[in-house]
Amino acid sequence: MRKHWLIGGFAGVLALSGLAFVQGGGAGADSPTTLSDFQPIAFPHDQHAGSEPGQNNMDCQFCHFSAERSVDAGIPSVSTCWGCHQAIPGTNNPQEVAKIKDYLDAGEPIPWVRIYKIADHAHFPHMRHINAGLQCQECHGEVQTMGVLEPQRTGLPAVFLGQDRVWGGDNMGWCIDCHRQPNEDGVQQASTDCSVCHY
Amino acid sequence: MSTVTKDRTARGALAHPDVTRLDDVNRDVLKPLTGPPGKGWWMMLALCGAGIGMFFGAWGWQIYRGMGVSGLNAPVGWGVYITTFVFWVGIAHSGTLISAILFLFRAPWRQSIYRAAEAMTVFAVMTAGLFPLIHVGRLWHAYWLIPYPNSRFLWPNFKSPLVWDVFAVTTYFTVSAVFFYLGTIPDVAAARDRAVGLRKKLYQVISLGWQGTDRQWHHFGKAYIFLAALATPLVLSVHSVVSWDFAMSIVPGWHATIFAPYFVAGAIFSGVGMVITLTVPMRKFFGLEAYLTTKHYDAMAKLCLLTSMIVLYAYMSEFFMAWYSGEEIERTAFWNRLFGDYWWATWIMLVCNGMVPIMLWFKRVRHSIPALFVISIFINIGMWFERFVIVVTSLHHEYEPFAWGMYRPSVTEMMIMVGSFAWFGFWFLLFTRLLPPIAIQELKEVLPPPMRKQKEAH
Amino acid sequence: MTMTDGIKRRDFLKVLGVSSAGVAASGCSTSEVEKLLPYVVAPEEITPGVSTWYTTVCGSCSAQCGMWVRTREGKAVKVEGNPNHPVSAGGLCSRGHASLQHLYNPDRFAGPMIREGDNLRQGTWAEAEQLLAAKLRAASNVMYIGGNTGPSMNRLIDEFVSAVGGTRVEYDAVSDAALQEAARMAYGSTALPRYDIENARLLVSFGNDFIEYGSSPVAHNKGLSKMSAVDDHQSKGRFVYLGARLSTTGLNADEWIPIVPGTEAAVALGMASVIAGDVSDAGPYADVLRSYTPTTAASVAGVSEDAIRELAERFVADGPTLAMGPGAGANHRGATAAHIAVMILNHVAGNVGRTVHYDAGVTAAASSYADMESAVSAMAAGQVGVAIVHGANPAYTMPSASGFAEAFAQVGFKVSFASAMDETAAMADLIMPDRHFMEAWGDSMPRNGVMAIQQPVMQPVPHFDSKQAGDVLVAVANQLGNGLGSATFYEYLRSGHMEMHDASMGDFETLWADALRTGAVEHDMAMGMATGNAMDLQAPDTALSFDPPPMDSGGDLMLIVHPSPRFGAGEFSNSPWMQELPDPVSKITWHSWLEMNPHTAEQRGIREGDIVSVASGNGSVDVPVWLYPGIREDAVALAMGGGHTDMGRWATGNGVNVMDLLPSESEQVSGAQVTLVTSVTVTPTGERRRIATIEGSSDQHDRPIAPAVALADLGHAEEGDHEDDGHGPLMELQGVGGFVPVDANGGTPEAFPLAGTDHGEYADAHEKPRWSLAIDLDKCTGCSACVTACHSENNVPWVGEDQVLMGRDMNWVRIERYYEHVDATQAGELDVRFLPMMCQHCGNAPCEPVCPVFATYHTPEGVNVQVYNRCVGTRYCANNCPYKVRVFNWYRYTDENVPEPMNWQWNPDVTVRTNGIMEKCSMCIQRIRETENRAALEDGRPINDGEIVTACQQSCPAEAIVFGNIRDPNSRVSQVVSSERTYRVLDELINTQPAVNYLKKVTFHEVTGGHE
Amino acid sequence: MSTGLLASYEYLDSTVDAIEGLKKAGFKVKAYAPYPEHHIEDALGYGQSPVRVWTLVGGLTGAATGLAFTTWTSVDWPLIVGGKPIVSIPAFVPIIFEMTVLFGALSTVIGLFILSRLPDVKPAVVYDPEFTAGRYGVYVEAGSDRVDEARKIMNAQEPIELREGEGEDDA
Repeated sequence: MRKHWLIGGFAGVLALSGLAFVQGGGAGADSPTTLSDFQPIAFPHDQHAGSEPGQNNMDCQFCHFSAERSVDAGIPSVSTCWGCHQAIPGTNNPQEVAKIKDYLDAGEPIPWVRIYKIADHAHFPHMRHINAGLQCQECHGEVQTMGVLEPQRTGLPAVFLGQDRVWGGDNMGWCIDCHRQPNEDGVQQASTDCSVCHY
Repeated sequence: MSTVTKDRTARGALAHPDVTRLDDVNRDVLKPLTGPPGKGWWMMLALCGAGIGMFFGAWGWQIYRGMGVSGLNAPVGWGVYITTFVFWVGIAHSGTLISAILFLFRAPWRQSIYRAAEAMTVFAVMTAGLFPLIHVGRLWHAYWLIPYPNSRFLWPNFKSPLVWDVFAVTTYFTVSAVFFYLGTIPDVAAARDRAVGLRKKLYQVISLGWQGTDRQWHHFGKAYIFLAALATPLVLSVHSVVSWDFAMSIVPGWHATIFAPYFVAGAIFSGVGMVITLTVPMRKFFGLEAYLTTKHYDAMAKLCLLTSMIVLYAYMSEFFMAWYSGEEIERTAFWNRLFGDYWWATWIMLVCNGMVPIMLWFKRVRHSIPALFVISIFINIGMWFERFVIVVTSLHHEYEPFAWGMYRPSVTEMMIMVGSFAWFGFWFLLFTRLLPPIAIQELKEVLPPPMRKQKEAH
Repeated sequence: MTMTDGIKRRDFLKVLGVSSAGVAASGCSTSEVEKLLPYVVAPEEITPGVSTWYTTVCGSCSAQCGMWVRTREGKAVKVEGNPNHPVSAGGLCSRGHASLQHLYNPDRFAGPMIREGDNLRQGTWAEAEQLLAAKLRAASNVMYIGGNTGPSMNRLIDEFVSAVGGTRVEYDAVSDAALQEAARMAYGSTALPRYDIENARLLVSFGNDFIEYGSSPVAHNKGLSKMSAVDDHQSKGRFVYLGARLSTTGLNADEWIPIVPGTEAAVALGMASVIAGDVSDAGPYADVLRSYTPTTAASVAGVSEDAIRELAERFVADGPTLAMGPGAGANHRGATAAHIAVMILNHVAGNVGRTVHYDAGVTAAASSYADMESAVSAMAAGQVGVAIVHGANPAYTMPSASGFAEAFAQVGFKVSFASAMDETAAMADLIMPDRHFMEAWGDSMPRNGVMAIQQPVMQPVPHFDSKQAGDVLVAVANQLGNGLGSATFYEYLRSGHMEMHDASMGDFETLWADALRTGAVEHDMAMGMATGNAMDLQAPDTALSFDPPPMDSGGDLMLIVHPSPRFGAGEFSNSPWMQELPDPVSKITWHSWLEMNPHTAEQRGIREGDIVSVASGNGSVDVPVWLYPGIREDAVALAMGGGHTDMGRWATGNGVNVMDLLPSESEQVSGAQVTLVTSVTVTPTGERRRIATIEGSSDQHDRPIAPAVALADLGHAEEGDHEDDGHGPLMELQGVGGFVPVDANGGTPEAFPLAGTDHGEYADAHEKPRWSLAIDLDKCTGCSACVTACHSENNVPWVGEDQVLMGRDMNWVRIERYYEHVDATQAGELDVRFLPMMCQHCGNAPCEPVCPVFATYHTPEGVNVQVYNRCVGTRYCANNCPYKVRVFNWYRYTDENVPEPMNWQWNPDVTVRTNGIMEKCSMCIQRIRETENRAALEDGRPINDGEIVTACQQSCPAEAIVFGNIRDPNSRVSQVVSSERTYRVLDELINTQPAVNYLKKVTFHEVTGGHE
Repeated sequence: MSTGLLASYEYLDSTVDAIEGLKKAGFKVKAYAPYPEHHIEDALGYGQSPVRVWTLVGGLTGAATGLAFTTWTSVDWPLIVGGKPIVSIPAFVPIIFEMTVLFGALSTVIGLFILSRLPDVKPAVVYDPEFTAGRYGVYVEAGSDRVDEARKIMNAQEPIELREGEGEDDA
């Protein structure tokens, strides 16, 4: 009898903490990407933005052009890609680079799969964060060291902490942590007023 | 010791003239548990089962489609659901009142009804607790009302009466359930000692191996008193908090200082009414006439009478204050309550809760079980409408005349409301078959203990 | 921003993925993969996530106001009034806002439709054009039926029609033919009178509903509010309305003289005769004035002679004055005479050249209903080979008695340019869907010397393969071999303007660029509009009778038929925004209603909501009764625009078409359609229905909601009075101790914040602004433009008639309408109060503490915000809101009610709410944030006063709404609020400390009824 | 190794006399009754039950928790609602009260279970089902030397039956 009680109680505690956890990852349910997505073109971020020898060490905002003046970071137009790549056939896998031309000729946009997606009810103005001197990596992770961006997932279903490992992204607490950091005057550096993001 | 004995003989005789021996009690009270349930019981259970089906069916439909399937709107954001919620919370109260408050006051007549009343309390709260969930627009986020550590660093708003509600109702449920369970332990042990087979196993588990040793009885008694002492203010607080859901607002017709006592009285009123409604048939079916005597019903009737007068007084003072304050908006609200679009609800309330109970002044009525049964039904109806009147008539004519509107309950709402009675009845039926419907050990306490000396005296 | 290069725009739509963020539902976002679609070639003027604004001309109605269109990633998401436009000068009516819904209307044709037997099949444009060309070659007689379009299109059509040797019939359902004819007769002017309302001190309208429809509702609305609003010298212009029924315009009058319909001429002449002591001032009309005295007028008009005489005397004394002739609602058999009579009145009062100028553009169609009648007979006789219908829907707007449908059926080949299905297109053999004006080129000439260019603001909505009618005409003409000298309509238009251009105006390209950038340029080009010398009256060249015209007998109640402020003559009916916009007068949505005076109803034992059968000689309709004190007891009124039989999902089957009751008749003199002629019988059918209204009670019940102050009392109010009239001291929240008063002079804070203001997060509150609204009820005309503007800006869904009936309308702002004094029996003062009610953003908000999850709370900027994604939907806040401004999403309105591509008009900056969430006015917080972001980027400069403009404020033609930081004593809102008329609704009763300040309406009479 | 004696009596007074007799003789007595019979408790000389302490401590803990929790959560993310101070104690009183009752009640029950050794799952060897019906029971354990004495005292009150068996040294 007593043993059963113990088990029951333990189960209860587990369930509760489970619930709390679900909350932790709960917002992850909003993350739209699923496990089986691949990019139309195997675009190696490390090759472009990486600083290792042989990598091009490009600035993120060379392609994500509107990050410093718009809420959207922006994605390069096909012509932007071609601007460089008509000169650079691509060292590692030119067949991928060739695809750009196809899209350009077809006048079709490249259907990139979105990786970084914040919940629709939260507004994230990129320019404010860039102008506050944040590095892209602070939110997006060390993208310049990653190859083709694919949704990185724990094996668990989205509800259970299923969101990207590469960023805290869709987890409000993760935003709040940063907003609450005190600035030099000891006041918290960014507002935690709900309506700053939610409206 | 002999003095004690004599006075207790008197008391026991007073309560139950035709029960003499201690083990008679076991025999009679445990009969319903052992004997065959009977067709009637099964039919009622089936009925309740169907009702529960309807209940969850309608609720499921509402979750799937949205709150729109109710008749609610702006300005009437609360309707049948909240009405029924308050109704069930109110029902719950008499249970604790009878078991705890009357226990502390040592009222002689409580023993034979308090078990049923407590069971009613637990099940009523179980029913009431569903309605806040039913009425929220996004059920799947309702758990945000519970304070738990979460990655958003967000907590509920402890200034909101609704959060008070969450605490009050859950506390109330926990405590009354524990209280109820504690009281049953020795009786279940008694049942265990007579039951066989599966039931025996079940009762063994429930009774936790109770033996009735001196030590157990010693601590049991004390614990019971302290629980009663805690439950007493709790029961008063819970319906006060429920009343503050309204009183803390600024809605004319809600925002009144009288609400807490007024609601508590109403709760006891409706609760006792419901106890009568439930125990009358129970007593018939299971032949417990010897234990539920007219004396008990007489006492309950008197309680009804008292609370009915308090409630009526509350109505009157509300109307008076509205007029006397000269506050235009308040006046309009209460005038509208009496003669506005929902006049019928108000008058049903006044008749059922104010007029009908007047009959309880007469001893002949109080002593006629059928009459009491009928009156208790009226009380149940009247108290449901009281809450309906408070919720709806106040909301539909508020401050802004241009935004006045009407509310017409939808079929879905009605199905859920009716279904909740089935849900409640289902549990109560199970209770009558599984647990001793009357507190055996407390009955024995008031029976004359067997005395050798007396026998020799004869 | 201009858009001259057509090629670049092709790529706009290919970036939707980026902007889709804003539009998925709150709380539960889509789980499918989201694609990011980049531009192929990035247009340099577009930054994803940043709005691009274009100027164009609103093509919704003939007023052609200037318009700004906000686009995001190539999609038009919001339209606003263009303040630089010389005529409309900012502000936009609700129909203008709704044009967005016609652009994205799912009922638009997917492409050219070609009839095969009973059904239409979609074809290609080449196919369609060849078919049309072929038919035109073969056709014996071509008829082009069309409403008024811009000057260039007009010219093109004429050239086209002559090229194919056809006849052109101009037709607008609501035409001002009578006015045109009157202007021609009286002054020989081809231009229409332009009214300078703003500068009049006494305005007399003879049933002219100028703020609802007509030549320029927005401009007139602005003028009215400027005229009638009290100025710094405690004086305000007076507005007298003479008419049988109070329209929205009429409800704004200070006095109502409920004259018998049709007696405008008599009354106007009666007044004129009083004014013109020496009647020879009236030139050729002298003897007319002799025969029409106030006495004769009084005898027919049903008002006292004194009233007329007294009004006439004021009409000279209170100058400058202005009289406006009967509007579209009063086209009776003597309409032209009535117009001329009013012109005489203005003339003798010396208003011509002062408040009346004969230089307004002819906006509605130039020709008349009479032409249409002959066209019908021609078609009926089978003389018409090909009929082309463009910009008109005669099958619906012409009385069924006219037999248009039958006649049209006789036509050999029927072509329609309708972009979405309507009753006429339904009969057509070939439908060539025209572009929406936001996708097409055009121009307008609202006034002599004003050129406004309508430019496309986005690529055509890809769901619909549409083509601009101009381009079709050009193409077809070329196929027929007699080309019009251009390849596209754009070239045609531009070259046309180039031709008319002369060097005196400077370089054409600059002028053109200016026109595109600012929306319009003013110059002295006549553009073929001859302005008559409007100084002296000419003798009428036709016999005129100024007596009250004969009315058809047969009924016992006069039927007043008027265009709907929401639907016009029915062309706006297929817009859910318009359907759900509460009618400014009746507050009824979706269905039709019959307006009847309560006394009349009482005598006949009719209750509100009774469905009655309204019968005339021409037909009958069944419609519910709505009791309205603002209509004469001997008249009933029905609005146009209901009862569509074939016009898309939202219009079809709603209400009744009043045209079924009218005869097909045109006025002798002008040929204008006669609409005010029928008398009807009203008999209850015994059935009832609930009225889909948002109105609870039209009586304030003596509550301090919409108080007024008499003009005489202004300036005499002692400080003491402020408390009880709701103008309490401005308070500020303290960390402990709640609200304490702030030193303020008349509402303008002097010291903000108070010492010791400190609440955690809110510690730095004193560095923050405190946003506030000021609404001047003396200016508000109740036109309801703000309501639709708000819907458009904030993604407020529509809910449908059944939901409105259940009391679930979602308006974030509603215009409350309270009657104080309305008397339909005699001349007298009129007092109706309009009150735009939105979230009051109370400093002491009752809704906030009751929310269990902090879904609503107060920001440091003093905004009461609703955090949608936190809301669990207990609805306690709505219950506890004394203003009842919170609305709840009972169903998934935003998914279920909004078909593709209607959802393209969602504002990407505002979360779209879903099932189970409470919402309300947010003071357009997305605009506040956008501006804050901009200011922060410009090295953290402060936000300037007036930089943030809420949607309601922007669209308000009356300029009654002001938004700003009330902590800044110099901000406009502070200035406005410092008025002694300032009060806050219900504040003195429940101390809610609203951030929305109202300014009391000012009346001429002592304020008795209602709350002072 | 001791002997357990279980006598079951029909009458209350005889039970009490038996207990008093045994106590006087210095035996360790355990009594059974179908209902809480305070005469028996008196005879066994019980004092106050320590359950009260559990109740008190539980209640106070609850109150403290309630106050601390509500205050802390309000300050942790301060949001102004309805112009009320961030920490407005009056609004927290209901919470504090409910917490008091909840904690108090639960700790009382826990105390009861611990003190009265519940749940007691050992098979009850020394037990008579009649104890939950109408009979009283008295149980003593005596070493072989004193068994007779105990038996004598118990029989003096005419038990319905007197069972003897292995003592289980139950305390």
